[in-house]
Amino acid sequence: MDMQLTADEVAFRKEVRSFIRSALPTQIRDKVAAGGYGSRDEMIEWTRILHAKGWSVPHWPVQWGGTGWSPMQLAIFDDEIQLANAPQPLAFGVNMLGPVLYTFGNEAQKARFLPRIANLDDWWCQGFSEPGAGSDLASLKTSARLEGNAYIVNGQKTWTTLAQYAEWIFCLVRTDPESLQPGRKKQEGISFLLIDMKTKGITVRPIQTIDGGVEVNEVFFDDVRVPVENLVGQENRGWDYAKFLLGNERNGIARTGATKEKLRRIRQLAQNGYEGGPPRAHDRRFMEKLTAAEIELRALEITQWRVLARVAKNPKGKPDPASSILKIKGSQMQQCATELLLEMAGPYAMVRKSSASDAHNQPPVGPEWAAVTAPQYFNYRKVSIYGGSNEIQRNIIAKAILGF
Amino acid sequence: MDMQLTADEVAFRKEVRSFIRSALPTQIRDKVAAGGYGSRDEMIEWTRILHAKGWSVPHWPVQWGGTGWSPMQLAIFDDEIQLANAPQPLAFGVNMLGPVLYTFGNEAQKARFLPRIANLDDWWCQGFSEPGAGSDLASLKTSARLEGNAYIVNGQKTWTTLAQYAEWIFCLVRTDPESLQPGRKKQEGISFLLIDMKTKGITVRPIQTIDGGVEVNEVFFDDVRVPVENLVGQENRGWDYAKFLLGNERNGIARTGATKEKLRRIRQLAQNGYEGGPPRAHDRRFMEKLTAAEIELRALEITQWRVLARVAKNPKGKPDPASSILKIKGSQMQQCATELLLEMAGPYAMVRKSSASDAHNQPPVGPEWAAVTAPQYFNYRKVSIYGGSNEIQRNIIAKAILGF
Amino acid sequence: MNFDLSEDQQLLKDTFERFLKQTYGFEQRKAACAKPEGWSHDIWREMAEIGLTGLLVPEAHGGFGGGKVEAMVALEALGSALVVEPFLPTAVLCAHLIAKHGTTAIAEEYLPKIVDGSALLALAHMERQAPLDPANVATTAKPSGDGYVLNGEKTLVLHGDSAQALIVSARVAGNQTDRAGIGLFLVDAKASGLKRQAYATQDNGRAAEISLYDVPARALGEAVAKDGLLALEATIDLGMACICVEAVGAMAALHALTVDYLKMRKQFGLPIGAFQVLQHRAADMYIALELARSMAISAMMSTDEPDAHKRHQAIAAAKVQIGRAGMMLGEEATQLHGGIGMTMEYASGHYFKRLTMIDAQWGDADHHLGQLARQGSLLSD
Amino acid sequence: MNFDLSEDQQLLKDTFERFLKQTYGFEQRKAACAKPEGWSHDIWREMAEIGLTGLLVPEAHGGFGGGKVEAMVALEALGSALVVEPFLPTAVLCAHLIAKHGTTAIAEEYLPKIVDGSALLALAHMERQAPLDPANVATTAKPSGDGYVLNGEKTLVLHGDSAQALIVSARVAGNQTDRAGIGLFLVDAKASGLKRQAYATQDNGRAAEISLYDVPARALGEAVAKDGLLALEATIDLGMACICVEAVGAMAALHALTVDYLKMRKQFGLPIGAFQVLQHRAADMYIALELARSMAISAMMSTDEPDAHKRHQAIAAAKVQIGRAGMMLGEEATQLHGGIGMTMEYASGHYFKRLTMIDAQWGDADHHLGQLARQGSLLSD
Repeated sequence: MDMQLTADEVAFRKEVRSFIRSALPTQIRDKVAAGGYGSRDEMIEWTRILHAKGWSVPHWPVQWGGTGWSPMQLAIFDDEIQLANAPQPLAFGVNMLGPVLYTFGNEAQKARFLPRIANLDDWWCQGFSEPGAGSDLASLKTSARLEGNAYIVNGQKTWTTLAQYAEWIFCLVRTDPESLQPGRKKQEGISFLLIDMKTKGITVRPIQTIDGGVEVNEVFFDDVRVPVENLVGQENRGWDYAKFLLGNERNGIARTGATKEKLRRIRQLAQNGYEGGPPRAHDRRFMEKLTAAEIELRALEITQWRVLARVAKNPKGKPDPASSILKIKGSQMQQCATELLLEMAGPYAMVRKSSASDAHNQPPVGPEWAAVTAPQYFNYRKVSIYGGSNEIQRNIIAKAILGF
Repeated sequence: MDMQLTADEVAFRKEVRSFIRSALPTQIRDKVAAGGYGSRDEMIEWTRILHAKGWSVPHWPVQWGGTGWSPMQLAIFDDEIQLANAPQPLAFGVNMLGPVLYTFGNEAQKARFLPRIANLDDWWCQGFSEPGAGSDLASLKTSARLEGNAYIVNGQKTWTTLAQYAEWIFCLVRTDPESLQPGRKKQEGISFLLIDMKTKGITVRPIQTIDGGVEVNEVFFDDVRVPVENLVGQENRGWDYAKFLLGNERNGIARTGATKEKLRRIRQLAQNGYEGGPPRAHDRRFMEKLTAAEIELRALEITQWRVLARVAKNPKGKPDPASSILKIKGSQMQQCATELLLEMAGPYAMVRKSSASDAHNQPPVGPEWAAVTAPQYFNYRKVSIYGGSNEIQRNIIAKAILGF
Repeated sequence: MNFDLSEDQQLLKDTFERFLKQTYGFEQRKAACAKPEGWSHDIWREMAEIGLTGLLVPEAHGGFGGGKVEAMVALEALGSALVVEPFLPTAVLCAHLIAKHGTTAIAEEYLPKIVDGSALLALAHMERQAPLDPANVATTAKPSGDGYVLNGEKTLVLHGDSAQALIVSARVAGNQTDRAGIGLFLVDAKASGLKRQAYATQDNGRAAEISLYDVPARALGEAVAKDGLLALEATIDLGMACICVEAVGAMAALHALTVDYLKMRKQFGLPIGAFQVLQHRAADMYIALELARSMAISAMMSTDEPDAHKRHQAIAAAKVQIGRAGMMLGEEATQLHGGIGMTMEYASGHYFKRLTMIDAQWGDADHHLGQLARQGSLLSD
Repeated sequence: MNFDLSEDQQLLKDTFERFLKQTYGFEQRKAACAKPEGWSHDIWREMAEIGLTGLLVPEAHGGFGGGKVEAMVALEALGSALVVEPFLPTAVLCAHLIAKHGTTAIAEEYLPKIVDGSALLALAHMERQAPLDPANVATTAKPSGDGYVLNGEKTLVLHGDSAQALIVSARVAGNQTDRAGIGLFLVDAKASGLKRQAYATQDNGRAAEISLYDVPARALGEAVAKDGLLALEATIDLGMACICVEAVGAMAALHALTVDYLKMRKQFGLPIGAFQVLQHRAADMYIALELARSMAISAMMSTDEPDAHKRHQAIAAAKVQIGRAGMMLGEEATQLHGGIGMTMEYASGHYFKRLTMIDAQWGDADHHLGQLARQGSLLSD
């Protein structure tokens, strides 16, 4: 038993840290540190910096641009990305589609798409959720019917993150309409399609979220023609690939590095009062809450290492059900950090900057960091909903671990 | 809308308070204040003091010794009993059996039993729960088969509070064994019997609980003969009487007066340090927890008044499902008070007085009040279990109020 | 003890609810929020017509002469409909201050206009160094001719952007944190030297930063021009009690919305409300709502408590309970709704945002808990 | 990073678990608790035979020479079986202090006896005016002849009733709360002037109040006779880490017991574990358990951290997490069991009681949280 990193791992962390911190453009770092996101162009810029270093898709097979790092190294890399306030590489291509393609795609698909994902030449989005199918994903209805050498896709996807930026979307579609009949398994009529967003018949409608942003969209398909070569794997086997993808999604979902960085920032901001008022650090109750959060984060971080150590011993195994702990507690800790920031802002959390032009013309109201506290707090409510809600995760623990 | 007591109610409270505080024997008061219970003899002594005043069964019909008080007056009386650290009159006779008898019993039963309950001539206990039937009470198995002019009772009851003191037990028994068959309603074969504890074939086995006390028992029935005149109401209709009884049980279940008195005591104890140490009142975190408890208790108290005001308008109505709120929150607040006491005792909560003789021979270890904090904390875990567990109460809210 | 409305109060409640049902549906509210000022003058006029704006104005000045119960009825309805019009600053805070402490001239000038909806007022008392401490006042008032001139900065002035006049706290004597020497003054919003920076709040409300440079002002009233802190604190307490009631209206509506959604939304072939876990969550929300309602009633019924300490304790305690309940209900409603609860296209998120902002307004639950813990027992006798 | 046991450690674990399975079932434990001393000398001897009592004693003194991982393995097993024998004071606290700081004479006298099970020792450091502050010491030690005489009172001395010798903290210089000038001394329990009042603890443990009146004593070691506070604090930290691990053993056993009960116990025709609400409660308990386990590992692995501040932070943080998790699991297990969980005839209540006492021992979760909040960030680099 040993909770220390090896000397090699320490050296690796140092190398990664030093590269990321020197290579990350300052304006991107400051944006992320303040709770924002990189713009489309900034995401591309940063991904290409990583790609040039060979680090844009580190967990992929070396053949397709991966690094051959150990699970621990990959975890350190993730952690350092988060600690540096660097944007995480765009998950839809890098973490979701990429592994599906190199595992189940044909050679032509791999050659065509993987390099473009690694360089963020194609911005991918994910077409899984539908208005009637949230946690019950397999009840999806978007249909794809084969006509000659193309599928004709009709239906609607929703909660499609950053679809407004996307060149491509990977979709679950129903290729066997009979599979929804009683007595059939609805999972058995689903296929996995790659769809060019420029295809005729696709409409994207932005959904404004309660943080005031536009992160998600509805995507409508009206007789959209998708060449048959864009089918991944076999027809009606898409559910298998989706499960594989969703299993991968739980890796790194705890985002302990990002939360650690947020708590650090809170402690630092708490040192200064605003306009002559007392610093928050004088408020013992607040500092105890912050300390309690630090303790819980530490507990989560070690738990993550423990799960990782198990996974590292059996890297090809099924997703560890204990990763549901990471999802639940990780989302709670991410939310906890936004709650502390909100509390720290006090009444200044109420202020809304309605547009960038306001921000240019007017001095900030309240401490500069306070303006984003409420939007962040609202935005982060999503993390206990998406990727399998925390209720679903508890079901997983009850069934897969506790044997109910 | 008016949240004040009327002048008459204020005068009534004053009268009740003044009587209780002057009539309550000091040694009983001190015992209850310290978190203990009156002994059997003390309970009898106190009940008879109340009875002499005409207040031992205030909510009963005047004919049977009741007072004719309004629901608000009855609530004030309850509150004052609790605030004075007086023992509550023994619930099994006064609150449970009494109303069943004067509502469903025959004249002979009323004349025979009610006066003896009012004067605590008979100590009653309750024979409902069985080892296999907790929250699912109606699945009880204790059988009573009619033989000539007597029922022969066989089976086992459990969690029978203070059965060791009892002269009588009222029991739910299964008089129609067929009612447990599939397709039948198990509620329809149950009868309500009154059983003399001295009858041959009854064995009481005490159960030691985690607070170290012996409050509950198992009661075994082995061919126990119960004269048929001890059947209450009709055979196989006992479930109706039990539901009536359990509905009454939820009244006053919040015990806000008792919790208020406990919080008051905590605030007072917090003023003094132990052996030169600092008083707890200097610990801001503790005082904030105490204050938060006071706020929640206040919210509960007003909620109780609101439910009471509704009940007062329709006193013959069914139990208000909102009383489930009072049960849940009332139990949480009672537990919260014991948690604060436990926390206040710090490491001294660990000490166990193993017997009364220890206490006589030895000085107390730690502050005198600390010795009972852990037993009280453990004992009060029961209040969210008994009388319909808090999970059952949430089911009631979901179904009866929210319409799920 | 009696928690019923009188017949008249019930009538008033029905009137307000009917009115809001007709004029303040989700889309109508959206349209109001989209107007340049962030709310609708037309609706404000209609609110005046049915007696809402003058609800608390004494009958002598043409108002309805309503008291705490009428205010409770109105605020619960407004909270339930998430009304963004400037009811609180104009019709509650400033109407109260003027009716209770204003000179006859000021009362005669403004109260009838509040009743007919033509006056918009705001209360400017917060300062940046300590927005939650009304006794921490750096803004100064110096006598000048018949009146005063004010200098200083005020922050987070609710609806300060559209107000025609502001009631401003300013120091006439003493040091920055002295409780004595704080006066209340009436300032014309167009007065020279007054600048305002308008902005929206997270819940579709509006506010402004106000800077005052040699701004001419009148004393609000003779007594409160010299020592206005107690009047200001009573007004803030009244405001806190009002937003507590408003929060209860919002929580009740949000809870009903959530329960309906759970019954309607299907997953895995069942309404998600069939899952016991979600039923119990809804039950816990209901418990929180009912306890919050009790405290909001208590807060509002305490607004005319003559003992200022008792009054503040009761209202601050309610603010703690409501703050916690509001956050809990907002977060749980969002979680139970899933994705749809994250969007602006559905009502639950708007309730969540309003409840979050009510907690932040005039000090959140932890702030008041911390203060109450220094003030002795809250237990009644 | 590696959370596996070595082969030897795994062997040790199997040995301890097998031993406890055979000797420490529910009824066997009950019998041990019923003995006059509250625990069983026979079992203690068996514990010595399989190497438990000498686990942390250096090999040079005949012990196993185990380190932190071996301690972890033992304590988890002991916690899981709710062992009441005096392992912690004798085999951990005093063994550690003597091995690390004792004179050669004392080490040679006591360590072999700890190994063979014939010595029982206790650590007497708490005083009534501030039991959680080891630097608050009023007991005095004055040189006398070759040794010292002690005067004072010690409280809550775990297993102080049966100990043959006590290690006592006493002041050789300075004021009552000075960090300097606190020495550690070895006292024979039969020495003249030493009185003890024995009592049971809530979890079937034993303790004593000790009073010292001109009691002859030896310096535990030359260095720690003058300034022993750092050694004492390190020992308390070790003790806290050990009870954290013990708690994890207890929590895991309690959780397993609860899950089994939910699967077995039927109500309304179904195992109660079929109810989703109870499944989720069990899942939340599991999460709490696993997070607690992580922190207990971290605490134990930090016991030999050379930076005393870092060591204490890591261990106190674990105490917070374990305290909260232990109370949560204890309360939830009781609730989920219903009535049976309230009785002494079933194991869950015994786990609950032990976990409650572990939280209270050396300061509860809130106590340590309050202290940690004054000490800067806990975040690692």
